[in-house]
Amino acid sequence: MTGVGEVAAFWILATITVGSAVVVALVRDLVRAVVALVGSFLGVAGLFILLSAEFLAVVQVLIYAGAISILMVFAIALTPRSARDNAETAMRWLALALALAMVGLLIAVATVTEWGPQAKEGFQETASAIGEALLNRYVLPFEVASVLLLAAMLGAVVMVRED
Amino acid sequence: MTLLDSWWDLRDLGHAVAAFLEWLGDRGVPSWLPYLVSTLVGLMALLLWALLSQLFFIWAERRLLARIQVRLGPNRAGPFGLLQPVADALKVLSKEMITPRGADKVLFWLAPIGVVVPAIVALGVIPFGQRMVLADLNVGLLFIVAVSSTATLFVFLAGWGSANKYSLLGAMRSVAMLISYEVVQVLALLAVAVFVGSIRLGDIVSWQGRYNTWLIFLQPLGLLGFLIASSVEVNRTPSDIAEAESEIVAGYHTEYGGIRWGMFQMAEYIAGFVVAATVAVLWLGGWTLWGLEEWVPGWLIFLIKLYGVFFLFIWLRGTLPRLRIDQLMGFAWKFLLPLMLLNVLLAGLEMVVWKETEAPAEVVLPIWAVGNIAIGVGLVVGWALLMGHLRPRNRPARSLLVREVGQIYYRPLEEV
Amino acid sequence: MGTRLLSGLELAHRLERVMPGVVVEAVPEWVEVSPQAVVDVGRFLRDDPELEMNFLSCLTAVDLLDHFEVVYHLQSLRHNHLMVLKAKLWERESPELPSVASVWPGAHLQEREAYDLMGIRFRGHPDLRRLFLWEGFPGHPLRKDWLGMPGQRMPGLETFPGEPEWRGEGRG
Amino acid sequence: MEVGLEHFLVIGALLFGIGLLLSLSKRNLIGVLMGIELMFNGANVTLVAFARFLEGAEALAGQVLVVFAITIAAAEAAVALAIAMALYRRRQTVDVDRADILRG
Amino acid sequence: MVGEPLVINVGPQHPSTHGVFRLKLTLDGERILDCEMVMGYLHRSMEKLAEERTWTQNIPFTDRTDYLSAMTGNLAYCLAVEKLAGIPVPPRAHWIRTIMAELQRFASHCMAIGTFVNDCGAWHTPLLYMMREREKVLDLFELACGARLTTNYMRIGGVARDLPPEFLPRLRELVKELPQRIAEYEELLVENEIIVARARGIGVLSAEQAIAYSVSGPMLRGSGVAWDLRKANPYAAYEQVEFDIPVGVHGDCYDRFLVRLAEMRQSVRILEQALDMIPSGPVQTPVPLALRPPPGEAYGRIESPRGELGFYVVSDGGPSPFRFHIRSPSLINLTPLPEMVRGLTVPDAIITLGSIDIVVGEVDR
Repeated sequence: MTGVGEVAAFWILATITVGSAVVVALVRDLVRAVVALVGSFLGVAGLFILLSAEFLAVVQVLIYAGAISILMVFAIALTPRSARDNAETAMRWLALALALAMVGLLIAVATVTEWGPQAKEGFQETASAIGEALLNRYVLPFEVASVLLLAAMLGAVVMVRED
Repeated sequence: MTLLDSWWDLRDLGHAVAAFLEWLGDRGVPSWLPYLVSTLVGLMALLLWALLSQLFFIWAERRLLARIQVRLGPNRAGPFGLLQPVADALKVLSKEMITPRGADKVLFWLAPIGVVVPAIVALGVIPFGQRMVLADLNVGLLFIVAVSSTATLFVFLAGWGSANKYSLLGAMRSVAMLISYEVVQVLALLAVAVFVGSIRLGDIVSWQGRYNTWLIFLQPLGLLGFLIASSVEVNRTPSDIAEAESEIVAGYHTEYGGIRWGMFQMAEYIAGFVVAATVAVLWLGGWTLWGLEEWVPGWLIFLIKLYGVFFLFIWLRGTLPRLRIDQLMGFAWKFLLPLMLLNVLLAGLEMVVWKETEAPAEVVLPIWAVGNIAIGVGLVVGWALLMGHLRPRNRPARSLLVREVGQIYYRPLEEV
Repeated sequence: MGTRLLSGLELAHRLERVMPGVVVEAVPEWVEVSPQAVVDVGRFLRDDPELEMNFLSCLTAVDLLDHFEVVYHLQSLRHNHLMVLKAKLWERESPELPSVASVWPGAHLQEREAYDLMGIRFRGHPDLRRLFLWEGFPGHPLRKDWLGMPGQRMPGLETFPGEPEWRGEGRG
Repeated sequence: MEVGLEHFLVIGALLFGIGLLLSLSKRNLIGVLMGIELMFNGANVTLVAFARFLEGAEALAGQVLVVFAITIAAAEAAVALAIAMALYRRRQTVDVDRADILRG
Repeated sequence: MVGEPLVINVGPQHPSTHGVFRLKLTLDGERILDCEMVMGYLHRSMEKLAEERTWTQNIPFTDRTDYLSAMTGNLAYCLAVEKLAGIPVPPRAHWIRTIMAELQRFASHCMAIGTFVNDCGAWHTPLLYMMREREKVLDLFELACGARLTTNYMRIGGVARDLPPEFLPRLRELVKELPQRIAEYEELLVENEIIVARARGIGVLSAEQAIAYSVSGPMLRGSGVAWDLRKANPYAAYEQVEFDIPVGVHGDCYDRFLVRLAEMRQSVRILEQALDMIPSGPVQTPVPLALRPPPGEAYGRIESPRGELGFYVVSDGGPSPFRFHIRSPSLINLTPLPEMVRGLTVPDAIITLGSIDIVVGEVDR
């Protein structure tokens, strides 16, 4: 990826993604945190487009930015005001250390490893290819995923049922 | 990098752009400049069109509603009141923007922007003419749904950030409705995708052009579901319960004034245009009109179809009362969703049969058209009967006429 | 044809038969009962099959300078007859009588109105608050001795006391 | 300046780390859920980046895996929020520290 | 919002309270746990004002209580004073009063139904259709008395002036046109699936409750009680005309709506008969300007478009009323509202309030 537009796009998107994620961690108001989270999701979608995975990008927007964020604000709205604080537990410093260690490890692995030859061109069209793959090679996981979705739906319904 | 490549694929805005780019290329400018120029030109064109159309439709809606309601409508500013929307826009621009005490200022400020942006972005994949599209994504159909769905979050934020209980109620309602109707909307689109075999909007239009048919004949049920679901999504009467005036004042934008309110209004119109454009592309053949597109500019045909669909929304607004939220949700889950599922199944079966028999399209498509229209009508009527929409409880009665006072004719409704 | 106005004298006889000593005065137009008995009288009038005064058409109070008069217009929908029941209250400062809201729920708002404007307390009313004026309004304006606001604002009227101060509650 | 696989991997790592921090340190169940979603996203970025940059016949597998990951994330979010609602209804709190009793 | 009741104020400034009236709703989500009515924003203390003015001077007040039905307000007050002072009314005046009252009922029901359907969420279309007919009625009022809304037309002992010669022909034209219009409304609204879905079974008031709560007018009749003062206690010329009382069966919002619609037809029927039966002659009994009715009291009541409108007047022999009480149907019809809306949702409460058809000027007076 060497084009000026692509490089610029990468840095802008990377800033949005990571910056929004940091805001999620810092902001105290849960609804604002969800807004920042959506920013991060959208940034990831942009990165997907940059990685020539536009189908995934659209799915990312649809599921994460469109559905999961809505579910979250809904849950926030349905719990009372006192529960809308986004405070940390006492373990925050330990968590921070752990997270930093994890990030350091991952970055080290990413940069130190020799990844071999890299493809220069992205995919031409992935939507139909993914469709083909899902219904041929990965049909079993596909069915399992659908069963999982059904189970999750039933579970959610049972759990929040008024009894 | 298919997407990035297609960004500047805006050739039919006029050959001017293509010529200009060619000229730029001849000058040996850096490769990103044509990119930027074509994108900017396309964006400006889209915004200009959206704004002018919106101004025109504010006028048209008021005049048409006035016609429906046996009155005249705005007729003072300019010929036929045509300058009325301009005056309105100036008024809106010059009004004070009030931020209520206790509002979450960030969210309150962010929400109007967040509502408008998705509507405009969704316009980017709409093919206005054969090559007049900002970005003909190969996932165009999904893109429209995905981008439109993000607007709901900001509708919620508008209601949440306003520190107003009406706004909050409106926000909760809009979220509840989105969750219900997005499913219906996607299923209706899915049936079309099954028929055409592509979710690129350009492919869908050219498919209809190739077979000289419109999908409205092949997918009437899908169109019905999509129209209803979209009218809910863009919050227009009869399903504007998120901003139901007679109940919760103005719903999520109760506290907004000035240009922020104008942004919500703009978002409503542009989202309406996106829906109308989707209908025109998917079900009404886009820019094609049985060969006439050779003689008439494709975008003109397309815009006429788009405005026709939008007129339908105006007509509905002037005609129908509003359902209650639980009735609207029940309608989505109990009525539309099963029908849409059946519709997808039907479309799949028909395509399989077509593929297997390898019959010519001239034979198969008319059969499917007649069959689908019949099945559609039958399913709607049958399902309505099954759901008990014609039970005696719902059958309208006239009041009794009596001559003597003092008697009591009361009977509880349950006994009927 | 038309609504028959029941004679007060006849009604007085009926009432005396069931509840001796309850009638204070009776003229052809109306019958006056003792204020403490209005609920019992009302229940009898409502339930008696021959009278069946099930519709409280109008409840109001009149300030007659030396006493208050609470007037009930009772209507029977089945028999189509009307009667006027009165109760006189000789207490000027805090006139009080039992509420008939338990007999005719339709008295609810009318009694609140009478309390608000005339200052008559209805004992046993489920929710006796002022109806039109706000709590703390000085006096009861329909009384003959309420002289309005003499030139300046009445004490207690400097602020509009209907709404509490906005305390900066959070969102929602 | 060239953008390569490593850049995307670093982004993925950062998202994962922030998500981990959130899910470990937040008191509110919904905050924890946000962290988990961020971790999902970090992993997804990594997968898609590998699918894009590594050569081989199975390149698309990365994207297919992400499709499954997103599906499961949606299911997981629905269930987690249902848990949050049920927890609130039973115990009047969504504080994960105070939800350590398994009795209903 | 689980376990956290939400209190919202519907009004005093709200599109659907038809004036400055406030409903304080306590909600769980959208479900109404409790409803409290707050009124008095339009309180003008007419009852006190009337004690300072002469009997005739009080007639304009009666326009301004129920400003959507001024004629019936005039009529009820004049009937009460005539009863108190024993003043006869010439027969032509009786008929003019009947015509005016029925025109007013038609106009008022136009507003009631139009705003009710508006509350159901229609975007003003039925309201504006009905406004069209109401305009014609108001034009007739203007012809007769020079005012459209606050007519101040009736006088103690008759009406202010005789009808102008072109009044009856124009009324005849209107009466010919109205049945088609009503048929149009019925076609548009009665079988409208959404209106049926919204209004059927909502805001139910049983006949027993309706009587106990002293509600009157279309609300009482909607609950299945055949009660109409025009029949039960005929005044003006109602004894000589034929008409039916429309009665609902289930006592819900939809039945109240149907009763109003049917009453519009009956009003037209009465007008048709009145056109043929109206006699000529004087229209007013001469009454001294400073009328001093003998000491006593009178309760005059009529069937106004909203229900039983009564005036309880007490005279001490002076030139102005000693006590002037308005039994306003709008106020008393509100009594069961909290009962009716408990357990329903906000939109249901709105249409229930709409189906009661209050006029805040009459609620607060």
